[in-house]
Amino acid sequence: MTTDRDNFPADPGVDNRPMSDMATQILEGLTKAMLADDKVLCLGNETETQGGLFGATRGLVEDFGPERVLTLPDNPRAQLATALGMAHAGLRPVLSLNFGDDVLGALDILCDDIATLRYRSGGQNSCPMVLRLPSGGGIGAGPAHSRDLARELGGQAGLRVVACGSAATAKSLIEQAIRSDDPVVLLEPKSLYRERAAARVAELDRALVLHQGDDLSLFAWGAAVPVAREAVEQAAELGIEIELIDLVSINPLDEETILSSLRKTGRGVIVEEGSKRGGIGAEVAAVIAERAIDSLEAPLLRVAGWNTPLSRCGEELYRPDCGRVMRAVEQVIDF
Amino acid sequence: MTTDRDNFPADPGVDNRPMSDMATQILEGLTKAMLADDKVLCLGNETETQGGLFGATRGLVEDFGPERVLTLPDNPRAQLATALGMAHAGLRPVLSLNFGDDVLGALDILCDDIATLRYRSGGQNSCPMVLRLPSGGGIGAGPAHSRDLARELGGQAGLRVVACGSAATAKSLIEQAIRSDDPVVLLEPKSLYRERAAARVAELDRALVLHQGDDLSLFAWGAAVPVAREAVEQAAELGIEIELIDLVSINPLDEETILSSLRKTGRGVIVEEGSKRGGIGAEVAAVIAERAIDSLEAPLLRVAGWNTPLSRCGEELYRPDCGRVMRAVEQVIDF
Amino acid sequence: MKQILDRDGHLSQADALTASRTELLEIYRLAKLTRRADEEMLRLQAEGLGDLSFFVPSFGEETAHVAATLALEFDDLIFRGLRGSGIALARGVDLHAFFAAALGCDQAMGRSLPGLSAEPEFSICCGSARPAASLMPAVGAARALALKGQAQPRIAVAFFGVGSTQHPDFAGALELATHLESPVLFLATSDRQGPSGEIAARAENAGVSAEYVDGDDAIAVFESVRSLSQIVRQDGRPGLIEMAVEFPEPGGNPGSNPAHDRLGNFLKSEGLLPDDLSREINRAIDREVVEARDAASNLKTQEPRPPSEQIFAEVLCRASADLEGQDQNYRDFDAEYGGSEDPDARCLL
Amino acid sequence: MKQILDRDGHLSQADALTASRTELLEIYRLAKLTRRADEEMLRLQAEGLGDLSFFVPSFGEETAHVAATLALEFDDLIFRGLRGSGIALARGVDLHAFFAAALGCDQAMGRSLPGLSAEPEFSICCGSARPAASLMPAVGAARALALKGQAQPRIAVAFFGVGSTQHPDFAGALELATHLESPVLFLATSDRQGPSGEIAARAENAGVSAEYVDGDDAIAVFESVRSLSQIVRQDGRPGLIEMAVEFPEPGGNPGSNPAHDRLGNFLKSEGLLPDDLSREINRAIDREVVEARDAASNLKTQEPRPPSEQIFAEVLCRASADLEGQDQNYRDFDAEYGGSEDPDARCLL
Ligand SMILES: Cc1ncc(C[n+]2csc(CCOP(=O)(O)OP(=O)(O)O)c2C)c(N)n1
Ligand SMILES: Cc1ncc(C[n+]2csc(CCOP(=O)(O)OP(=O)(O)O)c2C)c(N)n1
Ligand SMILES: [Mg+2]
Ligand SMILES: [Mg+2]
Repeated sequence: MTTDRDNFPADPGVDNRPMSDMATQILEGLTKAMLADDKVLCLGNETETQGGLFGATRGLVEDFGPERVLTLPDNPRAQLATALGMAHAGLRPVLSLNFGDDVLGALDILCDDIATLRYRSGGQNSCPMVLRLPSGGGIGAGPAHSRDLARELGGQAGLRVVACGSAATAKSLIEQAIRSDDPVVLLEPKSLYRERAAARVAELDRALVLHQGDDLSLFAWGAAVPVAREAVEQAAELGIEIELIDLVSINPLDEETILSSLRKTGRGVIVEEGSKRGGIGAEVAAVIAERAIDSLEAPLLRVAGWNTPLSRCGEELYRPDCGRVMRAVEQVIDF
Repeated sequence: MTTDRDNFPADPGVDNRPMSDMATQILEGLTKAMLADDKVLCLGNETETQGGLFGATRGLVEDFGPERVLTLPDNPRAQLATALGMAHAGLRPVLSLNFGDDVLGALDILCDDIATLRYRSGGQNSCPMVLRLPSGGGIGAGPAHSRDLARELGGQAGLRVVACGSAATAKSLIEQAIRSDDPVVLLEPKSLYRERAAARVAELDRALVLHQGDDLSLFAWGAAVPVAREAVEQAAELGIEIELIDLVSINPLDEETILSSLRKTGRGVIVEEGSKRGGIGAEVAAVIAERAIDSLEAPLLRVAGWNTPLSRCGEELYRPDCGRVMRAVEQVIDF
Repeated sequence: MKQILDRDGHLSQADALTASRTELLEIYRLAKLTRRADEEMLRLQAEGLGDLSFFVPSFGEETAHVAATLALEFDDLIFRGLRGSGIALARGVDLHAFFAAALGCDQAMGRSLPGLSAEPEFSICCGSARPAASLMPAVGAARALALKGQAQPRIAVAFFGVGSTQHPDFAGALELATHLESPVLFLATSDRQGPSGEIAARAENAGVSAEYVDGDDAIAVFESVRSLSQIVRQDGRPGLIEMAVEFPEPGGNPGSNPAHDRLGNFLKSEGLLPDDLSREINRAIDREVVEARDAASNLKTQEPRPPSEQIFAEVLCRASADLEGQDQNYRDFDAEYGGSEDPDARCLL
Repeated sequence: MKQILDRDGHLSQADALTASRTELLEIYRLAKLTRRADEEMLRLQAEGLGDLSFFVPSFGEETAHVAATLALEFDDLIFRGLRGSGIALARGVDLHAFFAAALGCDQAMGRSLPGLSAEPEFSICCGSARPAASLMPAVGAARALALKGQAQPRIAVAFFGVGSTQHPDFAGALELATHLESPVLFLATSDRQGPSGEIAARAENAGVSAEYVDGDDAIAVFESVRSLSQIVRQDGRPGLIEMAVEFPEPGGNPGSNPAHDRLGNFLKSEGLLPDDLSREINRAIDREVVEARDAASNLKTQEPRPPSEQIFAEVLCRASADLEGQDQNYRDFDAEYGGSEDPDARCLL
């Protein structure tokens, strides 16, 4: 049985498509984009062009052939640089890595060469590429394969960073990421690939209000969104009406949506999969402390991963869960 | 003429040594550590072992020989991995890069292999190394050679990150970094290498209160410290007593010093060299919003680099200056 | 390709054999033991116990790993990646520790992937899960071991497979090793169906003395590692041995094992492995493996997750205030909400 | 090492010459022009104008750069690093634009280091300051250019020096180029005093057709680039030319220039460069360079910093709210505090 979490609340953005999982929604978005524009091509190592470690490119090479679903050497630096070169030559590459963590050895290429290209060239060159990063924990992959990468990539000028908060928005986000003239990192939480939902529209740099409420604003993105949803339901049973915001875009941040919710509720909790220290949750808190301090009636709490590496064994003890979110909600409400 | 900025205010931590510049203070710290412990050795490419791009290793290879001041290939990945291997074999390597930015292509080695080694091994292995990173702008080196790196490295579990806020603390910090059993990144602002000051003691994970005041807390680190100092003087002339905190340690963060200052003043401004979005300034703000909200009497403002790459031409327009800090101070005071 | 035992287990170069009878029997036993231990690990993985989804067995390369490890000096510093069960077992890590580490019931609490545990008493460094991640550190360690002031001439050794050689850090490691004149021994297992001797050729090209060896020939591996490691040790320069092994086909019979059989046939032909000894070895292995597996499984079942204080330990050399705060926070939470083992049950309603 | 003109400017292989007289004269003129332009840039650097501290002249390699660039098709896509003034000038970037870009008075406002400007009308990509950073992107671009649907067979070309070949991405680029069968031409300048032909040998080893050429012989460079670029174009596979040049000694006389002289001697011996033409060329270059330098310097003096709104432009394809906010903030600040050009004067007191 699947529960249709992503259709809650009933929302005009939801279409009538049957539910499918995040990998499938991404595959559909990729397929649609490749059909619509023959400048779009998919890149990755052999695993990624032969279906993908998480299944989001299955059948693609059979449908589009090995020129448009192009296998690259197993070297993320070469992969990123290839995408950059192809963009220079007018294409719109979509590069998939096995694990988002693999980008850590190529941040010079991503953050210096790719992200700043438009700026450095005075708008004369640009790099419209999409980088698909399976992100975060949830599959027991240990500390080196479980980063959520919002921390490392979310504050890089010139780089759009977008996180799928559920299967529902994945198709819409990847389509728009491909259409964007900027380089876009799509964070795909590993723990959500098998979640099922009906597709809905999301905008590339607009946060989504997933649930309205007057008592407290809950800010989440990526893998933290389903945890936050659970907390919204639980809180409702306690009579606490939570407004749930899926940030969707990490960079740029939709400050207006964040602030207008906070101004309405006066209370906020931030839920974040990655470590607390130096994460993007801090940026959300800082924006509020800077621009909405007079609306703030209680401490802004962050429920996040611990300031430790993520462990393989017992990783569920590391990642924020509904119980920890509820505890923060109660603290803020009771303040 | 040199002004003795770093001795202001008169402070018991200041010794009677003559003033010297940051490069010299670092050299003295390195020399002292190498004399005290023959497990300490210096690594870098040829530029770094032959005096250093910024002069902090001059004469070292002549004093200690090429085995203890060891030239490595011009490949930062190889350099970091060598340091890790040497630590496994019981040494305490100090690795100097030409530009801090050069670490961006090796963050997998730094953040996965080095930073988490103690944790992954259950405390059975460790990597007591020091990574010296010339950081930030100020020398017209353009967008790819001017990052301050606190953003990328400041939230990595297992990695201590410390920033020199002046020549004064550099010697003390590098000595302690070398003595630490953890991997320590030392951020050395490029713009401070030629600043002169008398040495003073700083602790590795303790913020320094550089000036006491009751009206507003100013938080800064690295290259932002001298800017903040200037603002303290200017504000004093306007009758505003600023408490100036040099964070010193980016990770771990000395939350208690930050909070106790803020609780005293009720107002805060954060000054940060790097881009605002997703920087460490956000973390400082978030800690306050989480733990001292009831003391906060005004918005917490951040004066930081713009959310853009840093330009070569006109880079002084990008980096926070005293005028911008004063504007924020006035806004917060007048709130 | 260097070979001392032919496919049937006949000694083709009698004078090349320096390993003692005891050593050869021990290689045989340890190779069998490793195979059995990996099989049990896969069984636990299939049962879903102990977060073992990323465990990778070393089927096909275990004989080479064991023979190579026994040919080294005991305090040569070993770096390894995934797929190296035989290395630890050959160094003397006992089966209980082996299973406990994989299931996260040891000191490191399964923080890292299975098979990467630090074994300082056995001069084995904590491994990394990324391909090629151990190669350049091994070069650095070797350089450090060679520095004057270190007592005995020790070398560093890195075990890896083809995946690592496709990573740019393999080339980086070769270059680094020649640049630093590091006494490091690279031990690569390759697929005998794949390109022949290519890894050794790349090493030679980069100025690293290399040999291409039949990795299913335990004696050839042992002798090559013993002699090249001595050269590396004495001359203070890097070496590489490519050991070509037969990997079982995916889904093929994991029981068949040409490398075991080859050595076994030789030992039998020499009268060193009578049938009853062979049976006794198999029985003992079976008993020990099952007992160790069960002991570790029991530990894991009793304490399926690391105790909460261990979450916050060993991040830094001494606890920082933020970690102490998070630890306290976690304890308070458990106290308040009952600390159920099922995280879902810890939700409020 | 391939050579067509000997050190004295005698043609050693007459049949190897396909360049026209006009082309040869143009190479000569452009090499001289590049040298002069770089000299003026150093002068500006010494005067402290225009944030030029990271400008690097291409003394010694300018003739090779110019000859190579002229041997390519005009729409072959060029990637370059630091040190490539001659490439842009040979493609037709005018001197005003050249100085303006370096001083930050063009569209890109000197955001990047000097010498890295994008010149889309001349099929030159915005360069990167990091060593080897243009190599792998050139391979990717070449692959894209070769994809069906692209009209003319264009190739991608990467210029670089020895520094780049010491970076692991050089090996990565060679591997990538053979893997992708990319029509990319790598053009490396090496030091003729250094190891001879090593870069070409590494390329051949990696399966990339390579030539080792006397880079001070403009004709050899021109002919090699012309013929290998055609092979790369037709066969759709990578090539590399190592061009060994004589770099002036640090502090040596920057006026001496064996490559210019060699070509000049040849042109003279062929009656193509009478003394009055030679003088006229030098005079024209001098005039044009000084005029362009002064024009750009004037622009820079009038507007020493980028206009504030340009700080926030072109980060993303459309301005995001945070950038608009920072822009507004900056304007308010200027309005409030007078917007003095001297940032220190903008302090309140
Ligand atoms: C950049 C990157 N590519 C691929 C992977 C997936 N991966 C993990 S370990 C491994 C192979 C490791 O190679 P090695 O230990 O040398 O052994 P092999 O499997 O080749 O025998 C791979 C490909 C990864 N983690 N990161
Ligand atoms: C990792 C790193 N090492 C060194 C430098 C300094 N650096 C900047 S450009 C450059 C050389 C670039 O090489 P290349 O363009 O190929 O030309 P070469 O100077 O060798 O002629 C170097 C060493 C750097 N920026 N980063
Ligand atoms: Mg142990
Ligand atoms: Mg232009």
